[in-house]
Amino acid sequence: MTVDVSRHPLRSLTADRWAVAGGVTIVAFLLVAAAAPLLSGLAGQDPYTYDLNAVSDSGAPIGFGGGISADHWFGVEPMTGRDLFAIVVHGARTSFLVGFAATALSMLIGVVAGVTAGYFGGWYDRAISRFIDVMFGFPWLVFVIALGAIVPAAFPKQLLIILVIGLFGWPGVARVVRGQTIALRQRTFVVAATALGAGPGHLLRHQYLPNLVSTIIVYSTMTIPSMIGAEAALSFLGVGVPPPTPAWGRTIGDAVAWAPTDPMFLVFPGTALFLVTLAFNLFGDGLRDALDPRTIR
Amino acid sequence: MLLSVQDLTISFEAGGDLSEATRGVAFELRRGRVLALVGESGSGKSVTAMAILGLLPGTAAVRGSITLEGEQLLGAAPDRLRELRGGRIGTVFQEPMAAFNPVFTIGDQIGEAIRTHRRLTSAAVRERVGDLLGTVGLDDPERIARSYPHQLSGGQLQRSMIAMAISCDPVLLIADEPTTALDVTAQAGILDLLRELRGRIDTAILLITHDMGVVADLADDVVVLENGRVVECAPVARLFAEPAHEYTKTLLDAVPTFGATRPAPAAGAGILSIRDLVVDYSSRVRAVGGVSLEIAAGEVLGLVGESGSGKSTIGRVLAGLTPVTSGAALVAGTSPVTSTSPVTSTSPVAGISPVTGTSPAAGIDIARLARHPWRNARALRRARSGIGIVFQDPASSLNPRRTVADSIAEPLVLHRDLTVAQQRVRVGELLDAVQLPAAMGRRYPHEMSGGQRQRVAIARALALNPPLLIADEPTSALDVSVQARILALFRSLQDDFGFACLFISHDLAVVEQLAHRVAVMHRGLIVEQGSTEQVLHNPQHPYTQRLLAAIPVADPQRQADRRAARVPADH
Amino acid sequence: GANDPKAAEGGDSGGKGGKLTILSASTDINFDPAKSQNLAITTLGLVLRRLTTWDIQAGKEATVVPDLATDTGTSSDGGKTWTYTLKDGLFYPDGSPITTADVKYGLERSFAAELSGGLGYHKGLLVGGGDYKGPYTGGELASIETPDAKTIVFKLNAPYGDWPWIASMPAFAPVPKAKDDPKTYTQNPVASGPYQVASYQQGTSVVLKRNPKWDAATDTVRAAGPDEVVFQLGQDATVAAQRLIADSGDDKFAFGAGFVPPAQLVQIESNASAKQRLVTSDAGALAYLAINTQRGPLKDVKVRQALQYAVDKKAFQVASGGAVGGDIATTLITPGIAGRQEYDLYPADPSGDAEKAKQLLTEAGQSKLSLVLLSENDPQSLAQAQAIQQGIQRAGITVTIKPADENTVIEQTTGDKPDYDLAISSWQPDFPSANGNIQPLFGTSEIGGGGYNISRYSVPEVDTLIGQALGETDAAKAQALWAQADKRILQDAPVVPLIYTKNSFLHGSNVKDFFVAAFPAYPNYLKVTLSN
Amino acid sequence: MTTLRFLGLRLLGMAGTLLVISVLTYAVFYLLPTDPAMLSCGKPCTPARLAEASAFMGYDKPWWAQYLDFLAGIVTGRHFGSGLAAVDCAAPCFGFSFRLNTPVTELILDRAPVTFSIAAGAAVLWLIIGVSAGVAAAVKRGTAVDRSAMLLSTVGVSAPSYLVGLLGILLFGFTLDMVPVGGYVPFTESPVDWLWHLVLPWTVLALLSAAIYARLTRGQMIEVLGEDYIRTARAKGLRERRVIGRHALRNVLIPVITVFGLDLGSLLGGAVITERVFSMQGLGALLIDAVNTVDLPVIVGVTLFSALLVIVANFAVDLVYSALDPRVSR
Ligand SMILES: Nc1ncnc2c1ncn2[C@@H]1O[C@H](COP(=O)(O)OP(=O)(O)OP(=O)(O)O)[C@@H](O)[C@H]1O
Ligand SMILES: Nc1ncnc2c1ncn2[C@@H]1O[C@H](COP(=O)(O)OP(=O)(O)OP(=O)(O)O)[C@@H](O)[C@H]1O
Ligand SMILES: [Mg+2]
Ligand SMILES: [Mg+2]
Repeated sequence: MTVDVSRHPLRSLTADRWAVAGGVTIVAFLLVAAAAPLLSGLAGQDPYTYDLNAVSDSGAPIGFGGGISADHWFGVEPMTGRDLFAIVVHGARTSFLVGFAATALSMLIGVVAGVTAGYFGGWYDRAISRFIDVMFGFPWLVFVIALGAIVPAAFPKQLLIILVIGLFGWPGVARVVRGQTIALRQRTFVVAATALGAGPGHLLRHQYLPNLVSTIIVYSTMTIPSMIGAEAALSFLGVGVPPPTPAWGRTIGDAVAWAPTDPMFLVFPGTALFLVTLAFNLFGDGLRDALDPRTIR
Repeated sequence: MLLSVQDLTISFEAGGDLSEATRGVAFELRRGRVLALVGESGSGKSVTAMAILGLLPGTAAVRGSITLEGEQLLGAAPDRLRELRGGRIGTVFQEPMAAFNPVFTIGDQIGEAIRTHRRLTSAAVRERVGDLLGTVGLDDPERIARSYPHQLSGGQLQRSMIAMAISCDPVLLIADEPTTALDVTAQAGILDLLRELRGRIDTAILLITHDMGVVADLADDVVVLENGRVVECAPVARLFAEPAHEYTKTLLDAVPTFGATRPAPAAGAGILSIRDLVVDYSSRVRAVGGVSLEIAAGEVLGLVGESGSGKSTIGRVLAGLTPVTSGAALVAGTSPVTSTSPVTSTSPVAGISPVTGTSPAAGIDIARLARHPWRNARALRRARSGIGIVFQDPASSLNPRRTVADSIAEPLVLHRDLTVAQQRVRVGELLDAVQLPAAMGRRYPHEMSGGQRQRVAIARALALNPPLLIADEPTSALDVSVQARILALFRSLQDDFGFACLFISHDLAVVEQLAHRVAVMHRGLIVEQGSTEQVLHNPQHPYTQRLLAAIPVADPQRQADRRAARVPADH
Repeated sequence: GANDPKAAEGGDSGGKGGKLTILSASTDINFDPAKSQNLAITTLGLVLRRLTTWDIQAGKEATVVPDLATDTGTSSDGGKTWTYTLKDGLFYPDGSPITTADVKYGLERSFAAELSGGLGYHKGLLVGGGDYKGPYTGGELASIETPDAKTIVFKLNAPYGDWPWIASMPAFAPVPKAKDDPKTYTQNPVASGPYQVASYQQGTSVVLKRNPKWDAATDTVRAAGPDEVVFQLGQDATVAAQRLIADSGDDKFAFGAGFVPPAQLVQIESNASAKQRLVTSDAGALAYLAINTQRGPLKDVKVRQALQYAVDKKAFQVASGGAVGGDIATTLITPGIAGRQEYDLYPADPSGDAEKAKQLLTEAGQSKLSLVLLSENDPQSLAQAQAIQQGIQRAGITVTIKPADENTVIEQTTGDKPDYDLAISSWQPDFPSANGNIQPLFGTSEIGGGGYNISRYSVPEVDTLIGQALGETDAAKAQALWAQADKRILQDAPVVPLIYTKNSFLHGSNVKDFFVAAFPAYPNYLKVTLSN
Repeated sequence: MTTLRFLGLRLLGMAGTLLVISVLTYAVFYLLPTDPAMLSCGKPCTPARLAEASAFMGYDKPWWAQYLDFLAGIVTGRHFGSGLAAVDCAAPCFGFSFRLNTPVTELILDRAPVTFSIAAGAAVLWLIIGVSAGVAAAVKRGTAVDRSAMLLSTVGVSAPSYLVGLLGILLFGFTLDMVPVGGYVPFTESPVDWLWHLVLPWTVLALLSAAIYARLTRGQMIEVLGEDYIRTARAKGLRERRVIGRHALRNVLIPVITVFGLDLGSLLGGAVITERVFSMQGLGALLIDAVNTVDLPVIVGVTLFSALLVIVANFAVDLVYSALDPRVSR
């Protein structure tokens, strides 16, 4: 037996043009996020400085496309005149961090809880399932408000956000994964592995997980944008990234009301979020397909 | 000419390389005739059949010509193909367990096939389903119709499949190993049914089988495939009488003949003891109705019997997979002892060898353990490490997401501390032992033929040289030549390591070759038990006698006589 | 835009009749006079009359005028006793007459804990009001006397010159004892004004129909134009604005009760039709930056004065909607309030004077200040907070914004556990007297415990001044005292006046007589008519 | 496990879950820095008045005592204050909103039809849209159909619902003048108007939520299409539509149904943003209002109600599991 290079999932992943495009986009955005100060520095801008000359008396950006100019590549933010390009590239940092980390956290908890509940069944399943119910029914909106008030100001906000949305985001995944695990439990190949004397760890890792990856990938790639959106919701509840630190979620939230008046304010951060989401989904689909041996290529 | 296949070449992209499954296959089939497609496992029989139906997976590339009543099927409009399928062409798939949709009842699925091509009221459909299930020899058609696939035995499913295939009186019936899961009496019934179908509506039958007895019984013409090529094509009588091609001769020579009993081994200590085992699946289904069995170390017990009589159930109980209603299943408590001799004596891999067990009386009751699988997880796992099991349905017992090499390596990973390199070597040996090229290891189960998958399952069960092997129809999908080699392997392993084996099979010739003792099951009970010699050559119970009478022999003329002798006796 | 000039001239007046629709963001209207905090000129004013009320006209200062009473009250006993007499011809819809006993009962029930929540300035002023538990358990309140059905006399703890304004509060509306069912009164009060509640659908809509027994002759402030007034509740501000911009169908006869959001203001600029229908108030309520005078370095008046210069009022103005959002402020008493005097103690460019601020900080010996700015967390407040933040940071002070929801902010600022250095607030007094601008914000008694002295400013001299002004019943003298207090307080720089906010409202093309004065900066519902 | 025992255990579990949620809710409220009595204190709010209001509403007690009062109220009803102004809240009393002067039970019953109308229609729509888009994408994998379905669903997940609602109103409400821009008409009043007012909210919600269904369905479907029984179904001569729609879909639905149950459950508890944009006064609007005004009893009531719905939905999902997949039956 030789190691099978040709069948490595990465090989077929790289053969999928769309997936590659997705991957490249993700990397590009990561680079942009990393080099945000540099990039906005190129235009001599930062996301904090007001430029009231760039907005009219009523706060609307002056000029074409929301104030697009040599100085302001993406135009400016209404009411403040801050540079939108700088806001978008700096916002990528916050949003990526939050989107990734919170998704990772909720996926981890959700998959572990769901798989074990489905696998062990019995009282453990009942306990987890009821706990999931509690998490779902829990008025987390209110809880978050309370948190905003009781968490000391010194506590790093981004970590708090990640924890909050990560810890409240997992029950959905857990339910789905649990359902699929239960369905898998009866499959002959799982039974066969059990009959070989496989313990829970082995079964979960080698029998269940490979058959759950599809769902997990699809769910994860869908979750990232909603996590970025959740960050915006948290901003409104007072536990989001506090302004003026740029974050896509909050900027998009602000921009929605301006859509009929200053569409560009929404278009730039919105497109960024859309591209990232699309990239993750393309990459996710590609990964899913690459990991599925029955894929027709 | 009903069906004409010309120059059929099918290639797959699998394992990263392009492989040709068939090369220039050609044959013709007239109405009312039975053409048997025989050949080595993996020689392209099933893919040829699928090509006729246009049901090959997207990875396949097909060239050549297939015409049905002069109409080209290759590249035909999907709608046209759809009309033909199920209506004019009926199909029995090779692995019935995977071929039924798990979420619908059998009755529902057969009914659907009827309704697709016939306009009938639902009552009429229901009635027809019942009739069909009765025709294929199922005792309780109503229960079968109500059951979901996982609630039925392999033979029951296979017969349901046949019922579905003939439900619309097809002009062409493609039957891919239609009797592999059937005991010989049921098989005889099915063969009669097919003959009747041919006689009644002039159906042409493309019969794929490895059982030369079945070929002799039913076929008019035979096409022999080897490695994707047609090597011989002849009327059945001539083929058996004067095989022209070398491979055909090998094949016929490999047909196990009834009459060569294995001597009983030196009586070892008991390794397995089943006492008064009763298994109820529900208040209405008693699968096993009080069975007691003993297997000694180094002994092979052949378990034969009626389809649906509870054989697989017993196997599952022994693996601790099915809760029992009452009774005990004691397995010797020690796990395999290490020795340095693996499958092939030259192997460098250390640490694999079976043991001679201690008395099962001192063993663990796996049936009791299985009642609380979580509480007894550790004990169960220890017990299972000493049991190898080959499931009746290899297709679904392999994880579709893992390469077969991974599946074979699984027991090694679980119970042996081997390096990755050692595992790889061992997997290579095992593949080799079951006559599969090492390169197959990196395929996924769906990229293999039925027989190849079955061999993977065998390799996995043998990986640890377990002291107890439960083999549920392990050679049902193998052609006789491969089967002969696998049986030889079995015997040599047995001689070397002396593992005990519960060998479930419907092929009495195989059982005769392999088993030291035989138990015969009928309707959940053991009706006869004794040495192979005793049971197979001097049967006492009427069912055993009927069974023996139904064995088809691989000679068209003799088989015709036997049939003539049997038929009136049955009525 | 400013007030529709034609409307102010009265040249574009509508007539009687029609159905007026009012789009409101809130989801309920509380008609119980004891629980309502409504302004005299909005919803409640359509249904309930009080002893006095406000006369609000475009471009004029707010005045208090008689409503049910014949005058705004006669004081005696040095301002401690106030007497009112009811007009003739006042009836409830069922034809029974309105009596002073009903006014007294209405006031008494406002003391009941069960009916708390309204404007309760009278509670602390009336003799015995502190312990009175309301009519349900506590009998009558002796300090309100009704010698006959037309006369009512109030006895106060101390002289109170603004009592006529107090008598315009909702609680001074008559409630006939026989009809008082506290459980339903919030939805179906006994009307004394031109309309009565015809239907009340919780959260969705309220319909007002005419009160047949209301007599226009007794009422100088209510035009009672439309036959029917429909409140559509729970309307999203942006959607409501879009509806009014579109101006189609029934929306031609509608106006929005809420401010037009900044983004829509910009949209309206480029829409000629809508621009005509946008009505912006005169500069009114004061938006200010409160400096917590009891915190560390902020105890130093130099530091507070530095902040006066550091703040970028221009950026704040833009964040509040620009020119239509308000005018730059320099005083505490707001325009539109009688007696206001204009002055500027800290003259600088609207964008501030960072150099001056730095200089003052150096003088104070503060080089590395770090301050926490408490802000509400709606987008508008956050935008404003950021404008303040970036301004102050120019002077080398670090500002951290601490966003919180409205209730938390109120709890923090008016409670007893303040944890903030700076807070943005805006103050619109409940009645248009200079008093309302000064006492609630700077009196020592208003620190914590629910009071609005959120800069926690406490100077005995100022308290004395306030006391004097409060007791003065001569309006002119009182106004002079208030103006003096205004300047005196700003010398200590406890707050930075930012802007006098303007509120913009939008109405449909068939809504007439729609205007917004400086105080209160809300449309006068009582005057609105429809063209037919 | 017998069905009866299973049901019993499950009901017990559900009741326990609700109990836990209610305790947590009360505990969380105790953490809030805001005093709910402030709301009813009036202006100016003196400490004495605040204490009075607190005592009247029962907020002066420790949280567990308040909680016990709440529990007792469910069984026996509650009274606040005394005399003519006393407030009655008949059993089952899930609290009393002093802001709205109405028992919470009544409020919920009043608002639920709005939310249920929005949720039911939207859910049906999005399930249909999402699943069919996912199926189409899987069947036509790698083609333009697949790509555009997935592109659209990406727009769906990344678009803010408020924006989509607003644009919908602007386009269909104002520009095209096809549908009313908001408000709710009870079904009993006019079924046609009811439908007419709901079309837009349904569509908006459906477009946004369909995305996840489309993607989940696509992934599962691709997997299932590789199974042997699909080949069997085709060999029977079934129309492709039936092969996909019956044989494959049934096996695909398990994860989809799970997500659907959860989404429907939480949607029934209030579609906050949609209700706001479309000016519909459902449970979501009620809850947000209550949160903004610290109307504790309403928050607790609505929270428990939505929790109940989620729990029931989960229960239903579990039942559907065993109906969909006979192998799972316990
Ligand atoms: N899960 C189940 N639920 C209900 N009945 C079942 C279940 N599994 C098997 N049965 C029934 O139990 C009986 C014994 O089944 P079993 O699989 O042991 O038969 P078998 O002897 O292996 O038959 P075959 O030779 O056809 O494979 C059959 O009648 C079958 O229908
Ligand atoms: N989807 C696939 N991808 C790649 N190779 C395949 C695929 N299906 C079948 N093959 C290969 O094609 C060859 C012919 O397979 P086929 O199933 O026709 O064998 P068979 O003659 O039916 O054998 P058996 O008797 O074992 O069923 C085998 O070598 C098999 O491994
Ligand atoms: Mg085959
Ligand atoms: Mg079996």
